[in-house]
Amino acid sequence: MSDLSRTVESLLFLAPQPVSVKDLAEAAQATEGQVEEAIELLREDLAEGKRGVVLREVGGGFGLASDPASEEAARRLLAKPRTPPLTQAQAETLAIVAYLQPVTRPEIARIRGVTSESAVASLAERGLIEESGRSQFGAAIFKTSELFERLFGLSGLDQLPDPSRFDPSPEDERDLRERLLKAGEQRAEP
Amino acid sequence: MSDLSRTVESLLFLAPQPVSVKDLAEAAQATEGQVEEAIELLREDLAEGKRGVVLREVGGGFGLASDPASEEAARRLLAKPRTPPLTQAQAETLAIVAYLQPVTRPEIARIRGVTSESAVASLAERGLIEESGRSQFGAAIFKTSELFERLFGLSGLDQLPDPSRFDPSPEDERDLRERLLKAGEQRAEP
Amino acid sequence: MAVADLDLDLDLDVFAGPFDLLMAVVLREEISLLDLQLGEVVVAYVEHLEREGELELEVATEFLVLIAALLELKSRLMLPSPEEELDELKPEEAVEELLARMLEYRRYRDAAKVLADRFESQRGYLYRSAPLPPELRRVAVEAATAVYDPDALGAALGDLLTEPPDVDISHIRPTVSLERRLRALRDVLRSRSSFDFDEEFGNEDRLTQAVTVFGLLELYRKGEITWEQDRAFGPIRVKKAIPDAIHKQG
Repeated sequence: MSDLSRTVESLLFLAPQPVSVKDLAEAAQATEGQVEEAIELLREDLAEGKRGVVLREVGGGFGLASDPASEEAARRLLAKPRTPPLTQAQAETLAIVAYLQPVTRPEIARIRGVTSESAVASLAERGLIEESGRSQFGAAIFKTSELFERLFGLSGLDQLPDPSRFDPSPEDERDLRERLLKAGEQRAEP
Repeated sequence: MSDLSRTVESLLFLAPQPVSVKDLAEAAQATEGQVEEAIELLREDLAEGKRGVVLREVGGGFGLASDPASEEAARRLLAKPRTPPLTQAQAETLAIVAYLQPVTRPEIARIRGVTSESAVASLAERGLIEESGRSQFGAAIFKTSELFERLFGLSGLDQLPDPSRFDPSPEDERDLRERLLKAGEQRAEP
Repeated sequence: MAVADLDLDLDLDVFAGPFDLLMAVVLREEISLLDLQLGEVVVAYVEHLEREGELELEVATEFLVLIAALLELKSRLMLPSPEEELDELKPEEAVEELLARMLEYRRYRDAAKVLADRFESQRGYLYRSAPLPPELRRVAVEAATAVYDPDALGAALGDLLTEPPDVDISHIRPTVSLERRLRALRDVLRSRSSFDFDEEFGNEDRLTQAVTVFGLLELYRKGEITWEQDRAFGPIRVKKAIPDAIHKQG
């Protein structure tokens, strides 16, 4: 292992947040290219299944995480219960914030068709979304947090699945339209 | 590397404090003998000079530490406080700790009316608050740090804005605590 | 599964028949949205859920989106903007509007599924959360300069000291239970055989009043009361039903 790889591993071990290549280069007094090479070496050593720690590219930088295989043992040791999965309302609200950010609460409500106060509050409490100012009408504006990217294993928001894959197929759309209209025609029949 | 060595490495990576062989064995559901063997393997891999992280035996337990060779780089990266704007949840949590310290986590949750895990965690991570022991019921107790006073430009806790500015003004600290709890309970009422 | 498949029969003032038919006739403007009490549709839906005893989540959310879309269209009809003529919403336009809303919602519902799965698959990775070693912490404190305003803490504490006004939380987390409103109604009826709704409950907040009206519907259904209202928005006179008409005491 090169000296620079060792330094980078040290820094990632100590840093409470993922660190960008740029910051790593500044701290290690190396070029970004050199840091990228060092990370490549680390990536091999810390590939999934090799050690108890894995290298992850998340939240706009690099970070170390424990191997998922030891999750249960870790929760026993740290007395940290598993966080509950996202509820349907939370997942929908999070999807809207993730794709439309920055987005206001009324807009979330408009899309979901129901007020989403409690989903917004619990996502904020979990640290997955955060307020980032107010709209001109005073509504709170939300965006996803750095923690969101970390917990979802995303190196950046551009790693979210392409939204076009959620476009309804023309068949679905036609089907829905026809069903709405067909019901009306039934009435026209005697 | 054996599965158990990987698990032990995971556990030492995550634990903020050194962990005893006994606790490691319980968490990993292995015998102490097996854990000692696993640690022997780790000791070779994580000997000084090999990686960015070294295995240390301290105070009756084992822990990981960063390689001392990277201290200068770590100082450049980490020895400047991170000071992003406080979110509402963080400001509220910090205000509770600042005015009522020492204060337990459940008390913070009762006053805010919501669990405050993520706000407490990020304030602790940034070094604004720190754990100062446990209550008789085992809850973590928090107080503000020296860094907190520096970042708020306070020469002491008596320099906090006087709560008597609020109307009706609380008479003393006990009164303040009671009134905060009362308002919190009303917020949390289903 | 779509809302159009929802097996919900309606018996409303202006319409009797299945829900999907109602949607269609509204879209074809055979019934004006202005005449349709959307609240009744919701009540019918809730009763339908009670009968079925199980909540088909997907249908329920689509139903809500649909009702919300109808409410928006209706409020647009009721409150035309000054420069705009009362908008004649053509059936095709209404279909397109509703479709657009439903499709938009579906898109995020599907994205939500992907995100929830991803959250699940990533939960095994745990990150370290430990204080910096003492030598680094010391430097951090020494390098710190004042960046935060202590008044922000004072303001946050002030917010926390403020006891929330009742009305405010009621729309965030409804605190009015139908059961308690039923009890309140029966309490009044124990001492009097009739009362005026506004005199009795006019001072309650809007949510409490609304739930009390639901309570009236429930008591009416059980045959415990009848009521009179001469004109829309006029006073409501609630009367205890004559005892032998009570066939089922709740």
